[in-house]
Amino acid sequence: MGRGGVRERVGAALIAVGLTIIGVQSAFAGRANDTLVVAIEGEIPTLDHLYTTARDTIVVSELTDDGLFYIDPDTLTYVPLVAESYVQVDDTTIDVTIRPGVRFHDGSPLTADDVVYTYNWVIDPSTNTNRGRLIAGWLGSVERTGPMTVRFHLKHPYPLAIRDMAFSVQLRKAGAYQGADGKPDPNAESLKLSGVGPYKVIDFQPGKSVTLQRFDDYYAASPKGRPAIKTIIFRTIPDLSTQQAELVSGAVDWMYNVPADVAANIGATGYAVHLTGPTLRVNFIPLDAAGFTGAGNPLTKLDVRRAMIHAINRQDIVKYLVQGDAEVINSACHPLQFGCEQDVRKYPYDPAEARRLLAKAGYPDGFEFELWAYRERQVAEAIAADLAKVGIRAKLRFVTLTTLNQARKKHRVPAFFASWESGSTADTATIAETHWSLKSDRNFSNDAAVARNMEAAAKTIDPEERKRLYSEALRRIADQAYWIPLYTYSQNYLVSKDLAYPVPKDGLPRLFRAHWRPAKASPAKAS
Amino acid sequence: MAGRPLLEVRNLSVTLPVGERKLHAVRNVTFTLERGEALGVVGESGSGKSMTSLALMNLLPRNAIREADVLRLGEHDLLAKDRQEFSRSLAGKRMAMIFQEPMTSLNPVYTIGQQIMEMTLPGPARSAKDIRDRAVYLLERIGIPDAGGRLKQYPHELSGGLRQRVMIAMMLMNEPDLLIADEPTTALDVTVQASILKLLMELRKELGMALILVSHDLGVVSQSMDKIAVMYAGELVETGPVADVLGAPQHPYTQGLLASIPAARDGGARLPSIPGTVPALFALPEGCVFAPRCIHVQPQCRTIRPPVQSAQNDHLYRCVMAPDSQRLSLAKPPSAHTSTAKPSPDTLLSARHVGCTFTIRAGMLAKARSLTAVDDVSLDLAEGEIVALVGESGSGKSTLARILLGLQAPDTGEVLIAGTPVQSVPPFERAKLVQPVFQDPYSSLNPRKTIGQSIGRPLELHGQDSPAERKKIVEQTMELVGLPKRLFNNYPSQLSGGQRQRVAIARAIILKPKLLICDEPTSALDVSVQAQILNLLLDLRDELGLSYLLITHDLAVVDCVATRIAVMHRGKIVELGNKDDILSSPGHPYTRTLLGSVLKVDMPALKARADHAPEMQAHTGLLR
Amino acid sequence: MLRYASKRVVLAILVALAVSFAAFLLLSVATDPASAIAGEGAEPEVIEHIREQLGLNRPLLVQYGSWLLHVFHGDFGTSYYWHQPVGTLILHHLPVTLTLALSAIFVTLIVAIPLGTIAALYPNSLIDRLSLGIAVSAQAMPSFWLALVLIILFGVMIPIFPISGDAHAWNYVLPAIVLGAHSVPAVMRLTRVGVMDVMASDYIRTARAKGFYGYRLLSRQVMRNALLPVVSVLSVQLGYKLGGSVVTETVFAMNGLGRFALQSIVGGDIPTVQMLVVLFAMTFIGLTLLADLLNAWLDPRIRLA
Amino acid sequence: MSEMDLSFKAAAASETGGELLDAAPARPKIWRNILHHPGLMLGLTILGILVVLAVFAPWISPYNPYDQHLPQRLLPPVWVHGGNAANWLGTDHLGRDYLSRLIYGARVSLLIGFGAASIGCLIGVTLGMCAGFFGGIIDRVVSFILTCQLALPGLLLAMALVFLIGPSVGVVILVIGFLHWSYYLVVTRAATQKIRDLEYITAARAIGSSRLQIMVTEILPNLFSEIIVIFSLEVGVAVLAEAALSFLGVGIQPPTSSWGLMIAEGKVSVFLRPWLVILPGIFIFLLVLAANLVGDGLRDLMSNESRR
Repeated sequence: MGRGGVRERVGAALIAVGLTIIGVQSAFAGRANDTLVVAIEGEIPTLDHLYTTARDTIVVSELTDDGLFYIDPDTLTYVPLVAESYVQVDDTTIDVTIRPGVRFHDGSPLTADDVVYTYNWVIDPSTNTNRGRLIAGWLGSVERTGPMTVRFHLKHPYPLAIRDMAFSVQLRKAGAYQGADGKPDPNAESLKLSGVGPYKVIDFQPGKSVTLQRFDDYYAASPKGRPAIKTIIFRTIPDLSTQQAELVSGAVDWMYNVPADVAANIGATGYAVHLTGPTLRVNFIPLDAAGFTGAGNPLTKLDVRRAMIHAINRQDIVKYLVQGDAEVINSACHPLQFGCEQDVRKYPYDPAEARRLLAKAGYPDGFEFELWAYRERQVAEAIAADLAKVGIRAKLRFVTLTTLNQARKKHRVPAFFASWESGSTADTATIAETHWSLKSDRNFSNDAAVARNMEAAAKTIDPEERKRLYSEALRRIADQAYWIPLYTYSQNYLVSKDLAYPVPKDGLPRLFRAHWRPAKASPAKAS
Repeated sequence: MAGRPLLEVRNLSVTLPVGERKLHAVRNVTFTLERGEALGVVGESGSGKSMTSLALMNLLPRNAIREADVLRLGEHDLLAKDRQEFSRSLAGKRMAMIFQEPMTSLNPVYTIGQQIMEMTLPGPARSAKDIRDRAVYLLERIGIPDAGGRLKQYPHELSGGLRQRVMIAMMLMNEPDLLIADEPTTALDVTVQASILKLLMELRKELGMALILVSHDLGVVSQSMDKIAVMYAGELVETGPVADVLGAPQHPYTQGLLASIPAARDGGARLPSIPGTVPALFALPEGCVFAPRCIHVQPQCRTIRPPVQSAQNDHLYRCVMAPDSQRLSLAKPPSAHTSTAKPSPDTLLSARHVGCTFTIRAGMLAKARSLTAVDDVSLDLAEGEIVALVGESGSGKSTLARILLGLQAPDTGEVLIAGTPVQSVPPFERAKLVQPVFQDPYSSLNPRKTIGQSIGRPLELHGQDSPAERKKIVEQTMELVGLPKRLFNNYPSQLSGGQRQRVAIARAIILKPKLLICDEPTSALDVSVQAQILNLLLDLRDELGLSYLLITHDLAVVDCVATRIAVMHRGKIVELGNKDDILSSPGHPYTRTLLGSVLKVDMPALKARADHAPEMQAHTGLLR
Repeated sequence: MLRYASKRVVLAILVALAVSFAAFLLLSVATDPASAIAGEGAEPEVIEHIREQLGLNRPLLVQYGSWLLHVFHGDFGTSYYWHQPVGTLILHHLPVTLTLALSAIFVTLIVAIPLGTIAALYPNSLIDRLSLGIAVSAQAMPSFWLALVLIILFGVMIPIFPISGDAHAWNYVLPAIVLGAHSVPAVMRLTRVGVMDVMASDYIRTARAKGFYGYRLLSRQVMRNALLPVVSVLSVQLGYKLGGSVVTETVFAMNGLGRFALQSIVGGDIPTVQMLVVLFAMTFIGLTLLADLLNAWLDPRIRLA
Repeated sequence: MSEMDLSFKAAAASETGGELLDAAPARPKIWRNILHHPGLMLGLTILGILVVLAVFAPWISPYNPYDQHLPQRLLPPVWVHGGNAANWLGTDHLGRDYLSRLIYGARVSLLIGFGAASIGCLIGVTLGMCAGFFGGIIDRVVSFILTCQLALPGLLLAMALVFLIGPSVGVVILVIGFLHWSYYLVVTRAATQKIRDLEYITAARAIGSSRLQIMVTEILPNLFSEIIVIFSLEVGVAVLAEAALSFLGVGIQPPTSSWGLMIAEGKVSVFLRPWLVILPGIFIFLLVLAANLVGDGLRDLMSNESRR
């Protein structure tokens, strides 16, 4: 056994030890034992989606909770889920019949009482659910009209009632929030959840991981269909390069929110499949037309705002930086959203026109302003560079979201790089309300007419009337260039080669539709 | 075996690389030592005496080069053993060594017991209990009270004297044939010094152990040794029985050393001192190494290396001059004028009932202890007078000095300088009245400032004169204290101890103060350099009309320069009076013990001992 | 001893107060907790309601005062973000950071002390220069860069160690190397200087005269004295590491105090940050006290001087 | 009687015959030592190159680091297939020339390194000297401030300052400087305590110099050797701190380029475009390495100097 022999043996032993460890790790994930490991960047603070808006909890909630209705990922229409059918009795009353055979994860059946309890809990101001204030805005009261039927009394005609029931209210068992000492305990469902969704929680490490398992008694008639994968593990890996390392080494099967270049590259190397899909998120820059940050500041001038839109080469930014299914937008909403008028004033990329308008507005050699941003640092830099070419010096201030909100509240932000997902809802109301109501600090135009239209459109359910109101408001917004409309956001996924994952139209991942590809060579039959 | 001496050293040389150059620290040292015999190796700092002892114990630094024709202890050839072998077989067993600094020579983190008992490993012959008993026996034999209890104590809990005794006990655990003591008493107080030497002599006789005592103090060597070896600049210039060498010194350097020891002098007479300083030998000298400083120098001294001549049987010296020719030891320094200036009646400094106590919070766990450093001291000093403040370390003399300098407020009493209380005098005024001179030449000058800057700083601070004028005054003052002008831009690190002390004195006198308070100004210097500094102080007194408060523990220095003496003991002045009365008939018992323990070169006693030859003491096997 | 400890307790309380107030002030100025809780897509009324509910509109002093009052009753408040009492949250994250910090210090010790000692015994030799070179390079590398390199080498190419997570022991190896490497140079230099000074001291010369040599001299006489200064530096280093290393915990996806502090600060989760800051203050003071006690135990001069 | 001092260089040279030593002042000796201290020379050369890069950036870098060419974004360096000769080291996410940004990055990193180290030095040395010299209450107050600073997370301070004053290199320097003065304090305080009781300080008081004068003229010059050593080490620490802050998104603001920010941006595609992280990493590595080599070299020099 020469000296060399010894070294080989030690080396081999080391590798063997390594493999056993890693072996344990990777066998854990992937098709072999029917476990889908999902890497997410943010932490899951609680299982109860009524009490958190953390970015990734919605993806978990799609698996563990069901609402009365459901947004179909392909058609983006509202489809009955736990509800079997509904009738719009009149402007302010909706009757809903509940589907029989729906069970909670602890086995008990779902009845009208559970629905009534959930909705009463949500609209009760003292329970502080994060969507409660909004639902209470339109929902007056809920009453049980039969063992499996309920009636909703609205305060005023509200077109998005069904959407809110689908997106904002996850059903809970009656008495779920009854604390041990009888007092209501909002945190009752945060650590162990009993939902009605296709997956039930078998292990939860706050901030670290959530392990879900297929709920065998899930009602067969559900439009979500019968989930194909047995176990899904959500692992919080805050660093994107670490996520890639885990993906490449086989310990992770699914990643989303991946920057376009990275996704394209890893896809090209064959380690994983790169999928892209549209989302309902749009990116834009509100300009301080109303002069909150200084009465006579340049952004209050219409010509200046128009010049700025002309100055930015949005086509190149989308083509090179955003890539994927992103496209330039001209109106202050997402083209797929109901009521999003596309026939509005357009501002093609024209630096000469921009300089002319600037001179006309009295700023021949440009001006300086602060452009705040909290995400997509490269796009913000590209925009700043384009503006600089026409003399507008954008001093970029890259801060955290909470700092931006604080500064905006104190009216120190002349313009900021904004992004809005409209709660994955294909209706202009979900973007209009928050940006144009005079009470919102995101409204930089203070335009009473636009505010009136937006509010009226959210108070009538007549589709034609809503379209007229929206198109009138959106044409004025584009004409007054209150916003620099940028582009729709494209979602990039990196998915294991063994996994088939249908991409949703609205960017909200539905992992219950994922299933393993039939293993070509491997003997094990895909279940 | 009986014929050959215990220790034989022939042509031992040590060279040290310093940067690119080579320092020949020790050259061709040859001597022998019989069993039970005591050899005193004497020389000023830099003479290579410690280097020789370290060479014997194989403790030279790694890059030092040790060569010798013969280096033998008993039947062990020291040259043949490498470090490992030497440490295992001889170090601490057949040969042992104690060092100068008792405060730092014991390992601070182990108890006394641990450090003593680790000398001998328990083995078949010796159980752990035997070792412990022997340790206790040795500690008691060395004169340490409550020896059993001491084993558990740590070094920092003992005084300097006690630690030195522990060192001796430790080194005797394995009954060595040879004990080398390198300046064992230099760092100790006079009274403790005497007892340690007495102890070494008794042990030598009891154990029949050979002893090499290295020291710069002729008094210490003359009182206790059989043979003496005088070294100068790395060479052995004279060896032989103590009585012969000291009684009738043949080599000019030995004669110069003996003459420059401060002893009783009348009034202002200057001390004879050997001019120049000890050279560092970076190149092998051709002629005699003492030639540059020798008053009998002849032309051939500079070219040919002097032969070794013999005055009597084993009294050898390396010099061209024939033995026994009566020679004038040192030229009489021109004593300019005996101090005619009678101390003028008006008092310059008067301290009334000065008292000061400290609260010491020593360790983290130790309770606060209050210590009275100065207890009701009253002292006057007239213009032109030199008052000596004598006392051992810890007697409060330095604290008193700081109070008199106005740097520390006394708890009780007050100090007046030229009539005004020192505390209320504004700093600049006070600076013109009194200035200090300190003991350690290393820490009394700022290492980062040149000599010119240090001396000129007081003028610069007081904002007098333009920079050019300041430079001129500084140069004048340097001249005054005997510093060559070319040292103006040098750093303290490039000067010798003596020169540095001259800079400190120059800084002190540049503001023309009336009183200098000198705290042990010469005790850190060599004998010859000491003499030069004392002469300088006397010159300055005559030229500038300065008066001194001289704080020292060295009675010889006091005897030489002081006009009045104040003896301090535990914070009190126990005796005050003019010099001659106190030295001749000390009143207070403490003064008597102080005077008694001074080790002087006592010529008559030496003569007497020289008559009966050192017979072989029977080797009393007391300690089997 | 009691007097000494009581002084420390007073200092601890003062620091805790000062630091928690500073943290509170900085956070309320720089972040808007309500919008953080409401989330990115929240409507303005929702944010306003949350602000009302948490009492963030009250004047700053009143808010801090009420927090202080609660603390005296032992209630450090619930996290805005996690809806759990802050105490349990920290206890949940503490073990990870504690294990990471201690294993990092272990790495530092087993690398720095031997290297430092060898460098001192053979000054300016090849080993001395080499070890200094390695140590300085480890420190010169940004920690997330070193972490990535280790992940790629030992996580992906030669899959010996798991890449991220803090489930079992193997997860702590790479992060400990990254965190430990950072303080190797400081400890190594101190050991080198310590050993050199001790080797040149009088009591080592005495030890040589007593027959100690080579390894026995080193282990018995030198090391115990040489490592005294290292103790206090280590306590400060441990303090830093117990503060959690944000970068290492982020890259290795470990649920330690470092990343938890980062989120709470960025998210404006005031009660959590205040509790964390008080905890860090206590840790530092505790560690310096520990260092003093350790020094006293090791060095009798300090204990009973 | 220091004759027994074991470090024979010191004893031999100073004690035995001062006259023989050449009387020239010490300065040229230091210069000769620097030349043959390999580590120090290497450190100084690297630092020199980086300073030259930073100062002459506009003339050295081939392109303006700020103009973007989106079509040519993420080009690999010339030695990787797909790279083109126009951009030797390729381009970044916005098509800006990577070599130019690296060169301009030197400016920011050096500015931050030396700026922050100086601020830290100023605070740390002043507090350290006062604490060491006066002791008592001042010493306790200083250690109170030190403990508070250690307990407060740096990120919190950085975020608040960036929010209040707005993002700029100046703020980052201020933040990092303010967070890294504890090392100075500890060392200065210990050194001052050692010097405070030496005799030349008492002599200085005796000639009437005030406490402040003593601190500035007598104590400070003796601290220079330690301060320089720490300063050079802190330059490295400051650059790494900036990289960490940029990594967490609170450091340098775009479009300025700093090595730390470039790593933070390039990190996400480390697997397939490793050069985006490796190139700035090497530069940071070289700067910090140089700073440490200079620091250690000076320490060796100073320690020999002071012991002589």
